[in-house]
Amino acid sequence: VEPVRIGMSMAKTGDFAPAGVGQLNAYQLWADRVNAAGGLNVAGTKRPVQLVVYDDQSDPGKAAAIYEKLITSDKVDLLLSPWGSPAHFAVVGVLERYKFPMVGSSAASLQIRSIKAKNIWFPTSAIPDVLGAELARMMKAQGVKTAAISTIQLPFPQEIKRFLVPAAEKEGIKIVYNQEYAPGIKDMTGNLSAIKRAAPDAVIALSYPQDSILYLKQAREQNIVAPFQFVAIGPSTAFFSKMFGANLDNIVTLGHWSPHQKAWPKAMPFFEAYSAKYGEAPDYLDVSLAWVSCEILEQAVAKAGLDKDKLRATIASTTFDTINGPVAFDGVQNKLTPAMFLQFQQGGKGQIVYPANLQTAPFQKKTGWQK
Amino acid sequence: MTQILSPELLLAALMLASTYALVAMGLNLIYGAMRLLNVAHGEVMMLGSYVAFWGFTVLGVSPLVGLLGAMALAAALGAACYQFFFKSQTRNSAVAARLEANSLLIFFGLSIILQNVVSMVFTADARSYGYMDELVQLGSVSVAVNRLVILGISVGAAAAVMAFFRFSIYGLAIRALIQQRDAASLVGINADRVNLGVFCLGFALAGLAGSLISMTESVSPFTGFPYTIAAFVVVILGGLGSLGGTLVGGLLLALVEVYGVALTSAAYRSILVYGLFILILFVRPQGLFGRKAI
Amino acid sequence: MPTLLEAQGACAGYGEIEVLGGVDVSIAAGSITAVIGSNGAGKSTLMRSLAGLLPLRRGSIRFDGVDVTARRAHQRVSDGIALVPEGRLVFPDFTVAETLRMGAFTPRSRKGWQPRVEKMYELFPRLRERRSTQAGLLSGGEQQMLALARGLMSLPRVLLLDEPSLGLAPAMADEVFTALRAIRDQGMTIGVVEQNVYAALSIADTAYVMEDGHVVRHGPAAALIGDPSIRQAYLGL
Amino acid sequence: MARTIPPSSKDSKGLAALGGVLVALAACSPLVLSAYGVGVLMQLCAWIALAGSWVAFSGMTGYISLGHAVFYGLGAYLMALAWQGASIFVIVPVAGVAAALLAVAVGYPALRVRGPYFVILTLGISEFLKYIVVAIEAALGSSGRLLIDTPDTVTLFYPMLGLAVLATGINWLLTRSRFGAGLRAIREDEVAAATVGVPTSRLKILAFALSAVIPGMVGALSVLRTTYFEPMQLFSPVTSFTIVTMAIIGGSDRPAGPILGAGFIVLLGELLWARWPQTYMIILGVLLIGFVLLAPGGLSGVLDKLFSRKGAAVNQAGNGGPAAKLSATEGAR
Amino acid sequence: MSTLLSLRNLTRRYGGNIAVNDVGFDVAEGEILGIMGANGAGKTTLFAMIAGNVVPSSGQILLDGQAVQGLPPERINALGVSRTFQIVRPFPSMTVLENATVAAMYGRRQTKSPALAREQAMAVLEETGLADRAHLPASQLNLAGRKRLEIARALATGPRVLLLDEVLAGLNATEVEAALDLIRAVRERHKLSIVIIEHVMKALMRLSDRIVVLHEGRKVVEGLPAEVANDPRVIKAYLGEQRHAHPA
Ligand SMILES: Nc1ncnc2c1ncn2[C@@H]1O[C@H](COP(=O)(O)OP(=O)(O)OP(=O)(O)O)[C@@H](O)[C@H]1O
Ligand SMILES: Nc1ncnc2c1ncn2[C@@H]1O[C@H](COP(=O)(O)OP(=O)(O)OP(=O)(O)O)[C@@H](O)[C@H]1O
Ligand SMILES: CC(C)C[C@H](N)C(=O)O
Ligand SMILES: [Mg+2]
Ligand SMILES: [Mg+2]
Repeated sequence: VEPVRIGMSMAKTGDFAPAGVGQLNAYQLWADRVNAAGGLNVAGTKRPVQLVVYDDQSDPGKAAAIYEKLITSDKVDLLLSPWGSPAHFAVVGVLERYKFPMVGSSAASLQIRSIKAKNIWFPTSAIPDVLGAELARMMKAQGVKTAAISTIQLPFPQEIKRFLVPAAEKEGIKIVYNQEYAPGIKDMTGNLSAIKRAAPDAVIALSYPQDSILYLKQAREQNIVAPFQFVAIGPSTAFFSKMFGANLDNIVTLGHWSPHQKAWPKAMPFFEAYSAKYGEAPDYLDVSLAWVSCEILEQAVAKAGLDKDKLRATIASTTFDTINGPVAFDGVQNKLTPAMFLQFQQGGKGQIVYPANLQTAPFQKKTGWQK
Repeated sequence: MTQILSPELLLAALMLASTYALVAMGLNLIYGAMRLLNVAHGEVMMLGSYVAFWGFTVLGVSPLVGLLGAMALAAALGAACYQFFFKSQTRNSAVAARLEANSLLIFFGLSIILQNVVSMVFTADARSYGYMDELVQLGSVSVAVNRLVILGISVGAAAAVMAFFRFSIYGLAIRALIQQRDAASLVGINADRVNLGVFCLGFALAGLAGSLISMTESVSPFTGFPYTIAAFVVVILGGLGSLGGTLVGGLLLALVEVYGVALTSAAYRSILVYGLFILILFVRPQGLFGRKAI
Repeated sequence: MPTLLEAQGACAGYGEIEVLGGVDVSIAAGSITAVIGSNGAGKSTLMRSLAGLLPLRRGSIRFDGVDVTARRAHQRVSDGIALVPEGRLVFPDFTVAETLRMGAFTPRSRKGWQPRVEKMYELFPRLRERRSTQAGLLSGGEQQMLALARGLMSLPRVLLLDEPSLGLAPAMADEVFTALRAIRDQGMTIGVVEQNVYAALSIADTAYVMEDGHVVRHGPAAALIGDPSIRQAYLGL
Repeated sequence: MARTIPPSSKDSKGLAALGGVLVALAACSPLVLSAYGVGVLMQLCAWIALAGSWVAFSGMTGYISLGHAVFYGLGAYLMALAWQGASIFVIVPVAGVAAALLAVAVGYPALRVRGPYFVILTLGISEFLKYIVVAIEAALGSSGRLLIDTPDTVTLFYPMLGLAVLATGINWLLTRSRFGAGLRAIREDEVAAATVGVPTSRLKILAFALSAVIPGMVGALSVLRTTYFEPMQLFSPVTSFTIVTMAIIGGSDRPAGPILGAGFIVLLGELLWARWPQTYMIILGVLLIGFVLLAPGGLSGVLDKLFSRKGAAVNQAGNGGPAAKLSATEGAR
Repeated sequence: MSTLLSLRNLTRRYGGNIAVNDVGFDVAEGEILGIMGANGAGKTTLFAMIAGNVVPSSGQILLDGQAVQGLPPERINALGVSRTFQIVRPFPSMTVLENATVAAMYGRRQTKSPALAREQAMAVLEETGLADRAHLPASQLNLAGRKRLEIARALATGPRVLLLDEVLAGLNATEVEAALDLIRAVRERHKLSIVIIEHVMKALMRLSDRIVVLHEGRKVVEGLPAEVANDPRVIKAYLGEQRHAHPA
């Protein structure tokens, strides 16, 4: 039988590559398992799947061109998503132009929601407006009175900040430092010494992998001792654990998935399968989201087949069963999964620490850095 | 504004300045000696970083030893580059007139090649390691030892290079060569040898800078370009071809970066840096220490 | 007198053009040898070949009995051949002082370079006045003096001059010619190309006449200066 | 030097005819090509227009601009700001004019320096303006702009084709006009040029402004196709470098150069970039070096040599290109 | 004869060094004025100021009674002053013809039509004996050829005043003769005033209507060739007492 061809671009090289690799791993793992199980159920008939993967080199412009090529030249049957908000942003226009539905993964955007895009969905709960409010609530719950916010000028972090600041102020948290920086920053001494002087209870580093690294290194060097330190994007990837080891412990980050959550029976098996195949833990955010997007696609195709209109309608209206629990959409966004936060504890175990009803371990204060 | 005097900032500025100066020195050397703009400078640094990284993680060699390997590799690359790309060109006077423009394109080609070969071989993953990253207390400031080591080595290397050019006649010989090639050979300068030496030294300095920086920053095949740009800025600030100017340029850039950011916002870092750069070019195009009018 | 520098069957040119079509010239030790000829005859090309700036296509060049055909210009300077090229070729950014220092770059000339600079300033007082001016800003004639002085700084055994009087005021040109004679008398060997044919022939011992890439006449300078055909072709008489 | 011998009118008629056929073919292509094919063709036209405009300034004057991305980015930015606020028939020309104004504003001080200073200065200015836009966008709280309901590719293709033709036409005119001759004199020796009466400052500014117009318009059209505006990407220096690479590989002193260079690289890219991006980039690097070293006249120079009946007319070194003379010329005395 | 160009108290300083010091003289229409002076006397600097390449520190340059000092070179050229460079600077990779064509297009002539400009340029090349090399790149000319090209290019602009800076240097006596004929012919045909700097004394004496002598930046003598040649100051400072005269 003819294979189902599924196209995507991935940041295999370039700035986002360290994070992109894991996502591609997830896709590959999924394709292997589907094929091992006899193929993808396309409205009743089983067909093998074949991935068509291009490298967008972390360049959103390339991603857009690739998706256009996938749709119009390669004529793929289905699409999977690229890594990160910038690339998702860039492909939305293409999806809308060709009315080709795609389940997104490692991205979230209010702007995409506000233009009422019809062909993309975000399984993540990290939609910035919700996320900002929840983060403020969590800070309050941990007794944070003052906070410093440092934000990179990229879409997703900026959107979070936009909602975090008013939400935090509403919770009575004083923002003692609030600055942005452009991508490509090489030294944070200035920012961090200002933060240190302000001595806040919480530091919120809304960063992207490269500058997340910079923050962690220099925060250790300058000995930033805030008990609540939030760093995203990046720390949820295996790469960070390898790089920072125990210094990563008790850093709060974005993540609404944990293999330790008993309420999601599929979670631990996925964790184990992934770890077995790739020799490292999956990213608790992007990799698991990528997997979730595969699960959604798989279940939708089983119902609707490959017809784009049917598929769109199905995705928009079905509740899916995933490693992250049930997922269903309202417009572009996941309406079931609540916002959650993750913390690495005791040598790199990813635990959900918020909200209380879903937590897999209680929050722990960051008490210091290893020398 | 007590923060201006804060020792953290001062130290950060100094350390950044020393790195910038070292990074820019190799670039300026090749420019000063041959009027060649090495846009692949950052990529050579990147190679140096990889040497130190692999040396440390696979062979367990201290980066302080690995940097010798990095310098050797970079120098060899420089030598090859000169032999294959530039030697014949500098000899042919018809082509030599365009050499300056050509060098830009050739080095650009080289930088693309290096980036992509490295990312094919080592993948695009960012790599880093920890070495001498214990913190020490200097008065009220705590700082990682490796940063101090970088500071020390950079200052030492810069001083050595400058002393060499200041006190040996080769400094003059190099300058003679760019001004009038035929005349230089008529006073007995072996252009090929001098050029080869300059290439090796310029590249080796890039390799050195790269291996040092790898102690504090992660490296990926694409980390070079920002350094090239920084080096350009430093070199223009100080004056193309002026080694002393490079030091001042490095310091200036670091001050603007560290203090500018501290006083305004990190969001304006690039605007400040490029703004200063453009301003200097408009007001004093030859740089602060450039010798000649444009 | 033994021959110090000689070209045999020298052929050289640029690109497709062959300028020298087999030239034989020999410069005797301790003499002044002049090369004259009309515009484009190939005199400068010959000088460049002798100095090693331009490789020979055929033929050979011997210096002090040794074949130096394959040696490049910088090596020939070390051997003791110095050229003061046509068009001066000064280092525009170097000051006069730096240029003179540079003139003594070869190992054999490094020793005692400082007193030699003083001698140059005595020879060309104008250079002393301008010693911290960049060469590129000097007047045409000042540059010519500088180029001469730079050539002398390398302590050559044979000094080749391509139109040394070009752009010099008459008084200055006279001084240069007088100086050349003086240096020759101290034992230096000199080869000189000149358009100031009369002056050149007056100080030279031997002379060659080039036309169209070939030597058409040669002999004692005194004989040539009296030759009616030479007078008509080159002296405008 | 082939171009110094005036092409006989028969030759230029032949060329014009060939060009006409090419344009007609391109214009009909949407009838036969897939949407993707049209997209590629549109991209090709965009690059031809960009490289062509670059040649009109840098190729002619020898002032190598590494800042053309800024004009492209400006056009894109204006479109992103004004999209759905005004008709594209208004926005695109306005983008062109705005780019020209920017070029005048920037060129006025920048064109006083030459050689490597100019090269790096243009790069610096372009980065500076990029970060200004980033800062403005950040201050507006915007983080990337999505453009919706943009025209489809075929609709965008025709104006882009028009720009490519325009850029090529301008270059063709330049090689045989008084203006062009003045620019080339500037490239060769600016002091001497001024001394024989060439109003160097005015010509340089004019040429710089002229060479900014089309990139501004190309940027405005391009962003309609990508539907996403993000300053880091649209003002990326890579665009400038790519333009230069295409111009050099094609040959920057003949009007056909940008077409050949852009065509070659776009074709190569189509074959390789999606699947083997590194290989593509490596080949690109090798080609760039190869052309600079071995065929400084670029592809058009090579073709000239192959087809020139008077073979000898082609100058040995392919001549000038951009930057016959980059180095500072000595003071005007 | 009416005055075309006049210099008043012209001075140019470089730091502490005064290259041209308070120099003034007039050039009449159709006149050939010779300038002589030792090396570094300031002759070329004087030309550079007249042509607009160098801005005078003080003083005036009047063309038809109108002050032009400080104008950019292209404006001055448009008014009819054209110079050659002592240290030649051709457009090296353009052909000889193109070199002259640009001059015809942009100089005082302002020939807008490229075809016509080429014709004018070609005519100048014929006149200056470069026609057979019209299609060679200028870089392939030897020094004498380049000096000719300097003249051709300056002429192609259609000047009223031609400033020639040591264009005879590097020619032997016989060649100088031919060049003198050329310069005279050019003056007649184009109705030019010519100011010429030369170290070749004999030539200058024969060519010039009047001669100005500069010494260390100052004008020391101005007069008819015969007067100048016999002026003791000139002999001492410039010609040298025991000079090798050309056998005249
Ligand atoms: N770089 C060059 N490229 C091409 N041809 C050249 C070059 N230099 C000189 N020629 C040609 O070689 C021939 C001889 O030139 P050369 O300079 O040797 O003559 P010369 O006797 O020194 O003349 P002059 O008295 O003018 O100095 C001339 O026809 C000249 O055009
Ligand atoms: N830009 C400058 N900076 C400093 N000094 C200069 C500059 N230009 C010229 N000079 C000096 O001014 C003096 C006059 O130079 P100029 O070229 O006018 O002399 P000249 O009379 O043409 O001499 P020559 O006969 O040797 O060509 C010289 O001493 C020269 O060094
Ligand atoms: C929360 C995540 C979906 C964020 C995503 N990795 C991004 O780059 O924007
Ligand atoms: Mg000669
Ligand atoms: Mg002079």
